[in-house]
Amino acid sequence: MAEASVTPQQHSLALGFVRGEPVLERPDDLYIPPDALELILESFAGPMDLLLYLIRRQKFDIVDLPILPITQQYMTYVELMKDLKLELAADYLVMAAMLTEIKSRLLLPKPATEIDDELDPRAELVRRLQEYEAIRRGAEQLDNLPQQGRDYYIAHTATDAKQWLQQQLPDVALQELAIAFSQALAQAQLLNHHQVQREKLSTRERMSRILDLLQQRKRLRFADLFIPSEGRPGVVVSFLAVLELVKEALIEVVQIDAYSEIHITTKELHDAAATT
Amino acid sequence: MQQQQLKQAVEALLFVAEQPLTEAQLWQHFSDSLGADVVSRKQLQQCLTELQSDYAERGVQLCKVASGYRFQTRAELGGIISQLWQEKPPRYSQALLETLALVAYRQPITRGDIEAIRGVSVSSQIMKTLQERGWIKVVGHREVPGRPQLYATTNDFLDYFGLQDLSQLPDIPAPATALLIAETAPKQE
Amino acid sequence: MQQQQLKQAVEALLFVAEQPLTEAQLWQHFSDSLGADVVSRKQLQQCLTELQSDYAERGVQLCKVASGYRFQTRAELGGIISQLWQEKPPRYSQALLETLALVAYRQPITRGDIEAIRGVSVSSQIMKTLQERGWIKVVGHREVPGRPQLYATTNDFLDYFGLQDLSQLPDIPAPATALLIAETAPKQE
Repeated sequence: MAEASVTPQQHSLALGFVRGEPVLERPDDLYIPPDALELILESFAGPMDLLLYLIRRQKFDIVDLPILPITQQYMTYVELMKDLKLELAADYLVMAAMLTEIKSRLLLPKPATEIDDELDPRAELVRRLQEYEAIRRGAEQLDNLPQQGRDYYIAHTATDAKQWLQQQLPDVALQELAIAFSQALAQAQLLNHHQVQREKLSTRERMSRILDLLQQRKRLRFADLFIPSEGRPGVVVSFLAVLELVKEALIEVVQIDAYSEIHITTKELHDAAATT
Repeated sequence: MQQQQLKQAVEALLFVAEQPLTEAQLWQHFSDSLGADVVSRKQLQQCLTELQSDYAERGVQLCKVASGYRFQTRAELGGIISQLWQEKPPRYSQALLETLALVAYRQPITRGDIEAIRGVSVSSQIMKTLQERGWIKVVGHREVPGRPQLYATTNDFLDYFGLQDLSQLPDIPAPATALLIAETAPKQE
Repeated sequence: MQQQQLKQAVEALLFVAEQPLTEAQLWQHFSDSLGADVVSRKQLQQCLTELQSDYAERGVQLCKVASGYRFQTRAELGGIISQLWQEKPPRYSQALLETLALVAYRQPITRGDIEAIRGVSVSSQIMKTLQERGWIKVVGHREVPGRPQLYATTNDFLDYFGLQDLSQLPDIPAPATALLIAETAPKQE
């Protein structure tokens, strides 16, 4: 496994490397290629990792951390790293200083009343080691969980469903339209001479309708514009629409002689007829 | 390798491969990863046949297409699945709304009229969009040089907004200027 | 809608969706495309339960992760499937895994906390990688001088490791004993 080469315990145990301080004392007997040694030392994830490794290797209990031998071993490794000119992180030296400090405090004679466990200078280090060990465990457990792209893959299938997609058209609310109109008017510095009002609207609608009819028929009988069922208001609206259309020069009213039927045509048709 | 395991592996491979896989490609895959004689072509064929029948009545099916086998969704589910990618409808621009409003309230109207009121040119795209939507149409030409088209709203427009006729268009929420002019302008009635 | 059809549709949707789908999302999907009351939550739940058992022994399985349901290949098949791609699946360094574990198990947590426990300065590269993978994110600041950022894991993290929520993380010793001692010891932060 690729993992073995980067995990210190496994590698060193497999090689029978570093029991006590064999590397420093007998490098010839236990030959380790410098590259491999470097790899092992570099593989520690930090001073806590190294410390934990040393404790584990000696089968010490973290709680009864024997600070003297551990400090010694730790310093040996740090020296080794220095010799190999590994880029020695300051973190390792910080830990070395901490260990030395604890060691010196333990060596100091202390009053009998202060044997209280809580004041053990190792307590903080022990706490940190325990927490670090827990997290190392967590890291291991995480790595053992199924991972996407390593243990499992997302299952997908093809689909022709996209061809069913319909284009969605924007929605507009009626009120938006009214507001847009008022905004357009507000923009216009000069409004036209006539105002838009309800009645006027009907007229304009009728104007549109007449023009629309003329698109299809080209010529309409005047009488056809009046729908009896609409009653008087309808007649008035139609009449106003015709007048407005004439005024805007959109249609022409044609009467051949005084009493013949009145027709309306688009201006276009009339002009065309006139020119031919 | 047991048939059951092989079938699971074939199934999984077909579900993760980005492209359809041919029987030959699948066989090659097993030969490369497990050894040349571990899986026979016949075993593989049997897996594929079984998978096809296993999935016959499911939401996804194993189909053989030109470039190999692949899982795909049942044809009749297309409509319901397509909703996954259905985007929210976009919104119309203010320019388009104002143009539509001007056609609605001031029809029949030319593009020039709209431009004169809005003070900016009206893009052809807007007129095209409104016509494609079926809300406005050309109802004639104004007989002036250039014979500009006259636009009016359609029945579809009325239907969309739930109106019976244009007189039902809402009153205009008058901004101060509109109010002012409306008051001073002579009444039309 | 018949249960059989609904099940097919749910199955197909889960196979084509780019992201896991929650039960609520599926239900919303059916409400939007078929109408609010056509499919009940209960029907949907039943479909999901049935699909999970239908696929229990297949090459792909229906799994529930933090962001919803998705089909994924059986974990045992990872080795054989990975051969489909040239690239080897990524392996993460001890340092990255420890940092990730700290955020996962002890969140919300500052970079300073991580450094205090690991005894080394946390490389910016690791934090960047974890954030780029979308596994951790800043969820706030601790109100101490410097207002250090507090990190937490994301749903993407849970999804990647096939978890529904943080309670499914494998157990590790709680920092309880540590706290006990920490109460008397000077604070590290």
